[in-house]
Amino acid sequence: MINLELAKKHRETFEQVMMLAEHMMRPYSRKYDKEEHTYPKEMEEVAKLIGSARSNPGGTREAVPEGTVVNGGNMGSVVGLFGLCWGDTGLFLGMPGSGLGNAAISAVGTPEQKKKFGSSYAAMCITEPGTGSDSANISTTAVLDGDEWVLNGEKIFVTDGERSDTLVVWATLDKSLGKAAIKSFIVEKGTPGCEVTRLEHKLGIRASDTASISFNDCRIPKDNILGSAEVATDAEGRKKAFGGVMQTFDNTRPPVAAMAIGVSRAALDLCQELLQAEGVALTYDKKPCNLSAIEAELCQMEAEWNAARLLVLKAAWMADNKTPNSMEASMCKAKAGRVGNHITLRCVALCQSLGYSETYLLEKFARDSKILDIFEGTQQIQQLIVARRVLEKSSADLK
Amino acid sequence: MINLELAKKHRETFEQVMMLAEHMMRPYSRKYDKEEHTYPKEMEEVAKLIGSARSNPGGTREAVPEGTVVNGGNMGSVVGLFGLCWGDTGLFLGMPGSGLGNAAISAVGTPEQKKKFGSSYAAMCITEPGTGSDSANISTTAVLDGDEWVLNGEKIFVTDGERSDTLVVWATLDKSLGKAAIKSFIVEKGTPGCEVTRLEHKLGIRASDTASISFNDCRIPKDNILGSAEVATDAEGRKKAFGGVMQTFDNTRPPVAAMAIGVSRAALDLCQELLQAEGVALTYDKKPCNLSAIEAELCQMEAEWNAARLLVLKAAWMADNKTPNSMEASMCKAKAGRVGNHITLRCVALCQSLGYSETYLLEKFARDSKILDIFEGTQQIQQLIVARRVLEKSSADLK
Amino acid sequence: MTDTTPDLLFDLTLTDEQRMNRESMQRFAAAEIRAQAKLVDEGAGSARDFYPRTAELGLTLLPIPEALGGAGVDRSPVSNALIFEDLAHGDMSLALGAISPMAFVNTLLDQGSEAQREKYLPLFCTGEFKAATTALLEPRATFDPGAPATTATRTDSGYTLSGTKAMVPLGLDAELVLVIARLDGGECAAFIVEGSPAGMTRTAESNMGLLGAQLATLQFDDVQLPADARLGSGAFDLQRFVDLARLGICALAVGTCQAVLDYVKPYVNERVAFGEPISNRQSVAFMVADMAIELEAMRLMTWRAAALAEQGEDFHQQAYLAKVFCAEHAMKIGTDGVQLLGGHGFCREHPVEMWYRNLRAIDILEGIASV
Amino acid sequence: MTDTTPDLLFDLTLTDEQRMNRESMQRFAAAEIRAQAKLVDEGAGSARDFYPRTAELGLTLLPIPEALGGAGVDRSPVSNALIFEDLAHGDMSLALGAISPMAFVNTLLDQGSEAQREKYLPLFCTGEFKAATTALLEPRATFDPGAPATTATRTDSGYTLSGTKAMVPLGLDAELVLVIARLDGGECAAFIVEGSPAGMTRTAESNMGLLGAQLATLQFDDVQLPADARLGSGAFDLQRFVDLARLGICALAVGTCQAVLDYVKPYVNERVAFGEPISNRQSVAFMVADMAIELEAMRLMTWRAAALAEQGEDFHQQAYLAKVFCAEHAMKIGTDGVQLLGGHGFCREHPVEMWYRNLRAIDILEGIASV
Repeated sequence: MINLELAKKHRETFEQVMMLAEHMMRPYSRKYDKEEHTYPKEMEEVAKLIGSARSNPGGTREAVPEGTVVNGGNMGSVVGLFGLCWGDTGLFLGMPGSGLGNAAISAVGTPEQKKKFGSSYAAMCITEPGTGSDSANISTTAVLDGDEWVLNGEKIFVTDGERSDTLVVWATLDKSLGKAAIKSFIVEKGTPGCEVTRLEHKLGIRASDTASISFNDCRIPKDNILGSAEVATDAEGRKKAFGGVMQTFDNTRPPVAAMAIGVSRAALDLCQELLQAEGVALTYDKKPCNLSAIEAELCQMEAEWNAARLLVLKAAWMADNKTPNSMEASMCKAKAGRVGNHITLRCVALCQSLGYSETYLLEKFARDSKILDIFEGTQQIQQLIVARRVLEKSSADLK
Repeated sequence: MINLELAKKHRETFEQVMMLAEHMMRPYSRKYDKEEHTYPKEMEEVAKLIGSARSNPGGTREAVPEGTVVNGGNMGSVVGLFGLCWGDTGLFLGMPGSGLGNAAISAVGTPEQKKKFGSSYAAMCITEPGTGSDSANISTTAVLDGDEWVLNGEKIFVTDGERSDTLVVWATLDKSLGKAAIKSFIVEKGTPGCEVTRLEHKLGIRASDTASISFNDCRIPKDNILGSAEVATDAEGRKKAFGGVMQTFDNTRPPVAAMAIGVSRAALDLCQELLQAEGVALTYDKKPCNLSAIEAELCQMEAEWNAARLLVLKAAWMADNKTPNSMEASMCKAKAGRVGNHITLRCVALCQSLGYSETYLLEKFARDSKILDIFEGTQQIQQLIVARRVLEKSSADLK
Repeated sequence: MTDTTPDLLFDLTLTDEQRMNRESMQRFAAAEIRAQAKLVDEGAGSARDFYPRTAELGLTLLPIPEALGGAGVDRSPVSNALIFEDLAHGDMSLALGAISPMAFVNTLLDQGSEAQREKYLPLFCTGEFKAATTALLEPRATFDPGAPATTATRTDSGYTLSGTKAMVPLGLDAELVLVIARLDGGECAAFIVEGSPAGMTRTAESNMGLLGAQLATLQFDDVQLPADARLGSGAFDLQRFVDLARLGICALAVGTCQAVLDYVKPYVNERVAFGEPISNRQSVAFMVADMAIELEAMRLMTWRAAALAEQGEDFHQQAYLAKVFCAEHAMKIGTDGVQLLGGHGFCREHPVEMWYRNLRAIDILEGIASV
Repeated sequence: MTDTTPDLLFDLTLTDEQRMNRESMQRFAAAEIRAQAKLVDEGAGSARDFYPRTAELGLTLLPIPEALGGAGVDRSPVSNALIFEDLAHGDMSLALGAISPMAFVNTLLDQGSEAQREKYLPLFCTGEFKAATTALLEPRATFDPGAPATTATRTDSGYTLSGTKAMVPLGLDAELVLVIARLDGGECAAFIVEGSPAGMTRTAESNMGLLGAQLATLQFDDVQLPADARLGSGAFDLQRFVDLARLGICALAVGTCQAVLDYVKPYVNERVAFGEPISNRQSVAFMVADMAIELEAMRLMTWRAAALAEQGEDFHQQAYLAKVFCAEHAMKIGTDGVQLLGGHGFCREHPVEMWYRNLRAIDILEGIASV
């Protein structure tokens, strides 16, 4: 039966997370924005409090009869992120356990891997200096030598690369075999040959570190490969194999979209608070064209925000109900990414000098939100994926 | 010296044309919108009145010393079109002598051709059922047989194809030779083998006919080719040859952009008149964010309209001063095309039921304006051309 | 949401009834409506002759209590939105006319008095199409649905109605028109106008689109109405009426935009330029992708508000935002539909230009298509 | 335009002086400003130490009459806009600081009294950089440049000034600040504040961007000003002041956006993904094309209004629209610049993130950078 309100447990999750966000994150927002690269130790407490939910990222999946609708871990996760990133996107990304690597491990890891690394702080190493969105073109190599994989290569843009315990590293078994040979590996920090070489100074999310990491003859146990070590030889198998790696994106895109929903809600709330002090408030009592310009713009932003939020919830709901959601994951990422950018930036402009000033957090929200339209696939990559699905195109036809 | 106001003669041209537009075009706007395909005979008088200017489309070019700035026929032409399409785009396109074929003849015709056909009513036949923006891919053939060219093929979207006297037809001398073999030919209506086969029912500009024309062994004099009959054999020559044909677009794009400026001004004027009756008026006395939503939107539309108009004037000014303006011609067409669409549509919405009703002309302006973002190269084609120029790309690299 | 609300799960699954109903609506829309739409738009077919054929859908019959001759199914704003969406996929213009009597019935069920239901609802259970409609919009550039200028004044015997209503679907033929007016300079009330009383003038409108909906301007010059013409026994909830209508209008937008998307997809895949399907170009493909994304969001916004309405929760804000969102994106989808077809999109040979004209009305329409 | 106006032709040709001047400005911007910008933005370089180096440009010297020690060139809003554009191509933040004394001088030339010119202008002809600025903006979300809340009250000996000005360039160091205030509850007037009188507090601001401009909040608590502190002998033309400043702000936007375009062009041509330069993709290439189109329009809008101002014509509407247009598109160009570089655009290694932050101020800034 059609219902687009959150289930009671998720309403409660959201309320609890919002409490944490307000009282345990916001007080540190500006501090760690200014002190770039400083580890936000106060967030460990927050991480602990939300940890029980995260230690089982698939959510509590009670056995449910066939055909029964599930509101489970995926929905719980995006709802939690609405709240956490209302609090602070940078702090969230900089707190233990928030790494996107965790999502990968829980999505495709074996039970043993989940047990061993599931509760570690896992970062994701995909991008290389020569690749951006072109994840299929990576050059980091993994070679099996006895009971160990030997990794060599250079990764950039590793969110929380410095402070994480574990890395999920994309590497190729044989570049000549193309996408099919790309696998992901779990590397524990401290493994010889794995070194953080650089930290980026960034526009936003400064509370999280963004690292370059090099792998020089870095040896890891044979069992640390995620998924099968076999390289498919036929076209179908190759496609499937890379699809498996890429599929982790289906799991990480709705969460990133959820972050955009959280931070843009924060901007809208603060903007409306500042405007209310000047007697400007959105009351929904007249048609938008009969409002003041500011009210009309707030109204339009509320509409866009609500729309983007529903797309995120839909993608998560599909995942909870085992429905393939690759297109919907990209849809919500595309929409939330651009809406998040737009709203946070317009809130800066609407509040004029108050928006531009570091006295308030509006300018920070705008800076933090930009990355959400870039990482885990840019706006343009999401549109490409959606277009291919809608138009039933191969990646060769629609480049 | 930087000055972006019109010269006195062009201010006067504009005022005179606006008089014609208001008193001799507007009274017939709705009539010929409803009576699609009916020839607007009342426009012959208008055509005559503006004819003296048009019979010399290059404008009066007095001998000017090297380095002297010229405000000539190209600027006069776009300024005239601002006014005429403020009057009615459909009626303008449906009146004798407005055919884009005239622009082609005056741009690349020999003195003899200009003399013979310059004052005829010349339509342009480019598009074919299988080609849209892909003008290089036409299939209509021209074969020299003794002293005559023999044309065979089918053309669509010929503006004023039925009521014109003369057609400028793109045809290939040998399709296997590609772009270089594409030439344009002057065909007089009534020539055996040339037949109007269909008239389109259209969203807008209903006062002008849009025809399909077939050529079946249509024989025309050898001298009716525009430009050289030689087919370049080297790459450079081929590029140049097709460039010559395409160059006519550089001459027709600023005028089409000017039409968009005219019709969107008409919409803005009428919209503001209707709103003023309700006490809503744009006064430029507060910052846009402190205005009402309607005022702020009017303000934003005025800004966009003014910006688009200046791009059109710049492209025309460059042409007058013999500066290559291929990029600027596409820039102004892209900007004016989208701004024209946006403004006319928003004016419908802003006036609500009055905008949607045929009682006023707002809905007609919106319908008429759409084609201006499509013909003579769609929005996307213009962006492609601009992008290639800005990024110094070949058409092979950036498709 | 109050604490006593039962714990509903977030769910996008249709009920079995909704699924079955969709099938028959979609079949009718494809077979009957789509074929008529073009003819009617071009003036070659008669909308008036078409509407009786919609009687087979039983649109007005379902929610009317069995005692009054109906099927006695609970009125469902969600199911109604689905119906509107499916019919509009055939054609928004004819869909609007077809559902106008249903909108009248819905409003009567929602806010009518017992006596009014008993008097009027059986008329909609005959198996015949009965023209009825609702009228709120007025011909003013700055019209606000919360503040109509039409007035009703109390008289000894009832009310005097004065004012002008615009864009009233089935406005020429409707035997029953629900007219919203300001009562004695105070709050708004709704009045059932039967037939064509003295002082009421019906004028056919010529508009940019929606030609099949038979939109008309209704003028009321001191029209005398009996005391029982006033809808309901208590105060008229104008906001609720407007919001329920907004949901219907949104659903019409969703259905029409889905038609645009369904049409352009094969077109851009088949149309070849520069040696490839034009859909191989990002500018074309991304436009289609955005169309799909925004359409999906339009649908979710509409469903959410409709579901809230169905649950008896406050749905004003969500209905308001759904309308804002749908109006904005329906405009863009309509425009992009034409653009994707290029010069062909400008020709009436393809339906996209008609959808473009129809979709312009989404932002403007108010107080019709109540779910 | 009146009938007595000489018949100027539409012309986009710079004068020879303007061409020469551009060359030296562009050279300085590329060699000096661009190199400093990143250091200053990161707090590694001092803007305060930088500004004296701009003295060589002679920005304040040119338009001051020879009798007062200047070069006696007619003040040209067009030439000034070109200078602002060129300097901002180096860095908007440092450009803003560098031109603030010039904006002060321009306003004095424009609306100052004879006595005020004689008193203050020679101070700007020494060949040294002298910090001076103008202050209109106030820290309120709905601030309107036409209605400042800062007040001046007439006293026996002069005026009492009270209120707060925000985002004042060189606000910490300026020895002369022109402050706009409402006089005795009526029209606005401008006041020259020398040094730091009692009751004046200067607070350094931390903002999203423009770190090099040394923006400060200036608070005035019953600051006593002498009678001759009031600018001009007649009424202060606030609208003219605001409009001339809008032109300067637009010119800064144009220069910065040109820097963005110049930076992304080679980047997207060189960056390879999926086996080709990313500029071979329409989504990338069209974004660059639109950047170029809108930037050109921004420039023409700015030039047009500046030329009208120079000709002594009414330029209010064109200055207003230029600011609206430039603010809107500068925002977009800044955002797209980051987007085109993807993850790299988010890193401070590339200047686009700094330009993105600086360009956010275009819409907000008012009453500074008067041409």
